[in-house]
Amino acid sequence: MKCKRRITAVAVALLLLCGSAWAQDTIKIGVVGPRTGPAAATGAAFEEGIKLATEYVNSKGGVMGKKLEIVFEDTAGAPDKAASGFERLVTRDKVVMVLGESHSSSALAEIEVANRMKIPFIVVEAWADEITSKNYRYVFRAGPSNSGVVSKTIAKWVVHEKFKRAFIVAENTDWGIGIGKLTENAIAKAGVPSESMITERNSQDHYVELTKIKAFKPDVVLAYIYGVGLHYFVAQAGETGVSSKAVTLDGAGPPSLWPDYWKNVGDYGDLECFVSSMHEKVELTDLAKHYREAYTKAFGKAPTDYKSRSIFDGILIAADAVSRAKATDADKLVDALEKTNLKTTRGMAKFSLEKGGAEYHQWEPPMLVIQWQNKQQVVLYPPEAATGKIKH
Amino acid sequence: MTGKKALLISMLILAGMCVLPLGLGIYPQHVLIVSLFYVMMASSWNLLAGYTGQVSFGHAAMAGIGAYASGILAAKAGINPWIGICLGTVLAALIGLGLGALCLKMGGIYLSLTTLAFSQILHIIIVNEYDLTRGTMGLQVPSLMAEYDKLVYYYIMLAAAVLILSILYRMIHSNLGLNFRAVQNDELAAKSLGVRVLQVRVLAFTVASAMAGFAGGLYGHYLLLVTPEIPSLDLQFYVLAMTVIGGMGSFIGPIIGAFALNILAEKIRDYGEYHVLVFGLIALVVARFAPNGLLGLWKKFKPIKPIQAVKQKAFPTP
Amino acid sequence: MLAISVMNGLVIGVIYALAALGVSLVVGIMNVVNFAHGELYILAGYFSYLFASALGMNFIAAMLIALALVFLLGIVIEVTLIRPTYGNDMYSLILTFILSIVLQNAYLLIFGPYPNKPPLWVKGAADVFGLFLYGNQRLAALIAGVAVIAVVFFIIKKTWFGRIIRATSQDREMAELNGVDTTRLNMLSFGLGCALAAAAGVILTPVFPVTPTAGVPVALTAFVVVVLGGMGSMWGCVVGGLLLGLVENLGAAFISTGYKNVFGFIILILVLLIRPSGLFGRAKV
Amino acid sequence: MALLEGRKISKSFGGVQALSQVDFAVDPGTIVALIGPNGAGKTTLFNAVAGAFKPSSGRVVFDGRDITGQPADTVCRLGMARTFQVTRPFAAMTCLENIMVAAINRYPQKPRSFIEGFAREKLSLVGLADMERLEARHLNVVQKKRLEMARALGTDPKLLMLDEVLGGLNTQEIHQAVEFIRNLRDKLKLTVLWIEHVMGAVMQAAERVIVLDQGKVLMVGTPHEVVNDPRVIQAYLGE
Repeated sequence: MKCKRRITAVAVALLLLCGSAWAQDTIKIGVVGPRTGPAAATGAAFEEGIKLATEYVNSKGGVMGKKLEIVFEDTAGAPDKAASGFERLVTRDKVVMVLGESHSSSALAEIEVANRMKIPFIVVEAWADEITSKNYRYVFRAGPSNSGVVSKTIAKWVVHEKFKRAFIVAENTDWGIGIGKLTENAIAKAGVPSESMITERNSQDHYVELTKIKAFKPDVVLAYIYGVGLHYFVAQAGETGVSSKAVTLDGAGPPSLWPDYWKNVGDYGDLECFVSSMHEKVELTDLAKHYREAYTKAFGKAPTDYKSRSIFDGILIAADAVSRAKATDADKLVDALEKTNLKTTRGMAKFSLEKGGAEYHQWEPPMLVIQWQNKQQVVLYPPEAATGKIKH
Repeated sequence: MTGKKALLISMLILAGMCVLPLGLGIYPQHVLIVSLFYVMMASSWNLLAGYTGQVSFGHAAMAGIGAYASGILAAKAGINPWIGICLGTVLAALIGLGLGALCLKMGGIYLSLTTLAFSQILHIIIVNEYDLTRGTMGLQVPSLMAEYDKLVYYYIMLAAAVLILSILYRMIHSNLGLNFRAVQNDELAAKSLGVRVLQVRVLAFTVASAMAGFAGGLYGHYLLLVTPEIPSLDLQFYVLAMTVIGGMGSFIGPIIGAFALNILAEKIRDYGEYHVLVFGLIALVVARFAPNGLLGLWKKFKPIKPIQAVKQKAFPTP
Repeated sequence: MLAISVMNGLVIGVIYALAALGVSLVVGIMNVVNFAHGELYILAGYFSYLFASALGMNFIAAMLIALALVFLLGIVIEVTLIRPTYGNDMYSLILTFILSIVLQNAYLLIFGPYPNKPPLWVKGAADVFGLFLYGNQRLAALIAGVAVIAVVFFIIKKTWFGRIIRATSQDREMAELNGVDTTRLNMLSFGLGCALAAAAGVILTPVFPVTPTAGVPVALTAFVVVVLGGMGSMWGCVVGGLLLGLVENLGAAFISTGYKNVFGFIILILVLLIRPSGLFGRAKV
Repeated sequence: MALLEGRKISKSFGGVQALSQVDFAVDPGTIVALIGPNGAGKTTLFNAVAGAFKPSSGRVVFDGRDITGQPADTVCRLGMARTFQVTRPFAAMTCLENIMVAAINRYPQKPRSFIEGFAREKLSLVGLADMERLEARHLNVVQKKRLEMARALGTDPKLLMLDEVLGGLNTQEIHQAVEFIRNLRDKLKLTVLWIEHVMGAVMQAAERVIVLDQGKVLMVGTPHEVVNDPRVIQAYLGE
């Protein structure tokens, strides 16, 4: 029983530590995301979005008359840490809802926990179709899905630019393998021949792979590598002469926007294309404009990584649902989420209720294809938003 | 401590452990279940490092073998997890036997290097064979029971830990245990007294590997998600640190180490991901200044037993 | 394909050999395997990044300072951790393993999880014999690696210090009887071993940036090379390193990219089965 | 027939010839001393016989069996037990456990009670009875030598090989020790092969003496013959 006393002691210590937080009456929402690991920059982007969203929501009176509090749990981009972190948010921090995530493999582990523990979970930036196609009642996604990005953006862009031969490099994760296969099928249907390769996302040396790619003579390389692995890939594609013949598309986006992108890739980074839901200058809604101003004021720089804005939207959707449900009961929250019709930075958020496929509980925000031209972002696709033409 | 007294105390502790989770919430229960997993891992690693003087860096890898073997069989072939865990245990034992026979004749340092290499190979295989293992994405495996229940898991893990600990206890206090310690103390002298050193070492490595495989199998079916984090050097480090801090070469040391460090890890987590660094520093200081761990320190500062006074007595004439 | 794989194998192999030389030196003299070898490699990378990129120093000066600092740290490690447990192989294994984890997490805390990269010595890529394009920095790394190995061989084979090292690694007791201060020699050779890790680090980090855990595969490969070449053998390191580099890259090109690092381990297991003392190793007495 | 016989045993280490063509024999029930100046190869011969390493050439025959190159544990199980010049006790084990290790490998089937009794008996034989629960590292050098002797006896050997067990004793103690070993031989019907650096001491105990010098057998004879042989005196004086 000594052990029990020790645990009680730990609990008391925890209580004292969290005393100030517990004294205030707040509504707690959990956020999961990688603050460490290969995509730790996403965690940093999430933290920025969280700060802005909390300020925004609380300045408008909070939720149900209480202040909104966000508890961030690091997943390190590892599914096991994600699942246990999710559970910890629910059992220890007693959050009413969880949102976030930007690794599909982590999200797929988390939706199981969400479903088991009956906690509403809004996935923000994990794209694998399976996340929503499992049709779990408690799982929503307010962000891109693999099939959505491929069918609405990437495949159409490949056709739009009249590429002849495509090479697909995908990392060995749920997101990479999934989006790689979808792309292969979609562009084959459009009559563009392609070849695929699976790679390790933490690999630092891509010379052998790039030699194989070069032998295929593609005019576009679709790289689905999330994390700093993309930087190595782009730099070495330049060194081996692959990028002088083919345009490279970063199919995730943020890695091309991270602060150390230019440091790691040097001059080889120019003319690289990437997917994004945010452009440096172009804004789609008033809220997006507000977001840019608030961001610039808070952090003294312009927002680059669009995932900070994705989590901002996610928190707004969650706070809106709690306010409308006027309760923290899971089932009431799900009902409220299903009725969401909210203006966000990326347009009107609304979840589809059509069961059976990946559309269930899914809201697909619009995406852009952008190219670095002399370190400036030029929107290439969709044509109605384009600010320039592709350069080779 | 006499055998009877020890038995009585361990029975009392066991009874305490049985009622302990009843008053606790889900979160502390989870912490206890993970602690019990580490008790099994640290105690069986201690059999190697503490009792036969072989440092294996592949103990976590063996847990991974157990977890993946059972997980793949259950998830892909629909085999009952309990059968899977048994098969995983056997597989870990066989791999332990093979690795031990391969490198132990060259001496302990080869075992350390080969086990390190083995855990790396295993990682590469798991990552590459994603069709089978789902790589870093993690393999979702079924639960051990129809209705997921933390309390039931707690009792399963407790029973497993008691089983492992009693096997270890019997082993250490048998002839085999004496041979283990003789080999650790002085390989050459042990050999000159008829101890089959290679056999003893390979046996210890095989048994410890089997135990890690067993613990890993159970752990995988508790987490419901088997990832390369189970056979990782990080987990290996936890096991090592728990054993070193608790007290290598003692039966209770690793048990105390496992509980203390795992609970401490949960506590430190509130301040960020520093617990590995903190453990590392504690383990470094303990390993350097108190090679017998916290338990050794405690023993050292206990009042000197009369037996130790003999040290000063003159040697009697024959 | 063949040509570029061989080229890759040579570049990587030279770096493997360099990293392994440090391990082998320490094993030969002290019979201690330093598990924190990879973390010292990384530390040198961080230092040269810090001095060159962050403080704006000349990159050669930054590299030399990094080398010197890691050498000194090696001496501190020897005095505080290795010397007190000297003779107990198991303890030095455990201590250096813990040290490696401590260092990894300290880097994470200090430098963050992102990769850091010292400035390139040379930019661009060169056309090698009209066969393929190759990054200039990689070519520079190859030349620098060969140069450092040549210097190490010169020191070991031709100088007075080298003679002492060779004598001690052959028969420690005899060297002691002949007046070699083995305590000081241990300290110096451990420092030198660490400095060799650092040399590999400063040469390779402009190509492969440093992250807190990037040292683990480097150290592992160095250990494989040492066992492959034979514990304590200098030539074994060079041959083993090149062999490993070539096998890995040819295997990756023609068999499987994902299993690149496994090919080396397969060779290791074969060597352990057929010739356990390694290619150039002395049979165990 | 001799219990132990060495035929033309040679051993070299990296070009250094430590033993060359050594022939010797030990008859059952005798105490045979192996003497010689420092570096004569006494311990090397011990190691080659007891299986610590394989001789470069030559044969070792023990109890009618060729044991050349057999590992130490096999040799031990055939009935040969040894002590070490630099003692090698199991430092972190108690004195009793030290001897139990020997006993369990000799009598693996016997119950623990028998093993403990047997080990205790050997321990009291060498006068360490009241230290059975003390860890061996707390013993002094003389006690460690005794412990090793008891441990060797714990394997119930036919042949006991002692490597300099008299170190650190005064004249009176040496005398007692020699008495002790003679008694031991008579009581347990042992054969003893005994390395001793100090010549005088073994002269009282041994029936035969083998003198080694520079890896070769200088002479074999009774103690009386040996001490009077000019070659032996030369070898020791020349040291």
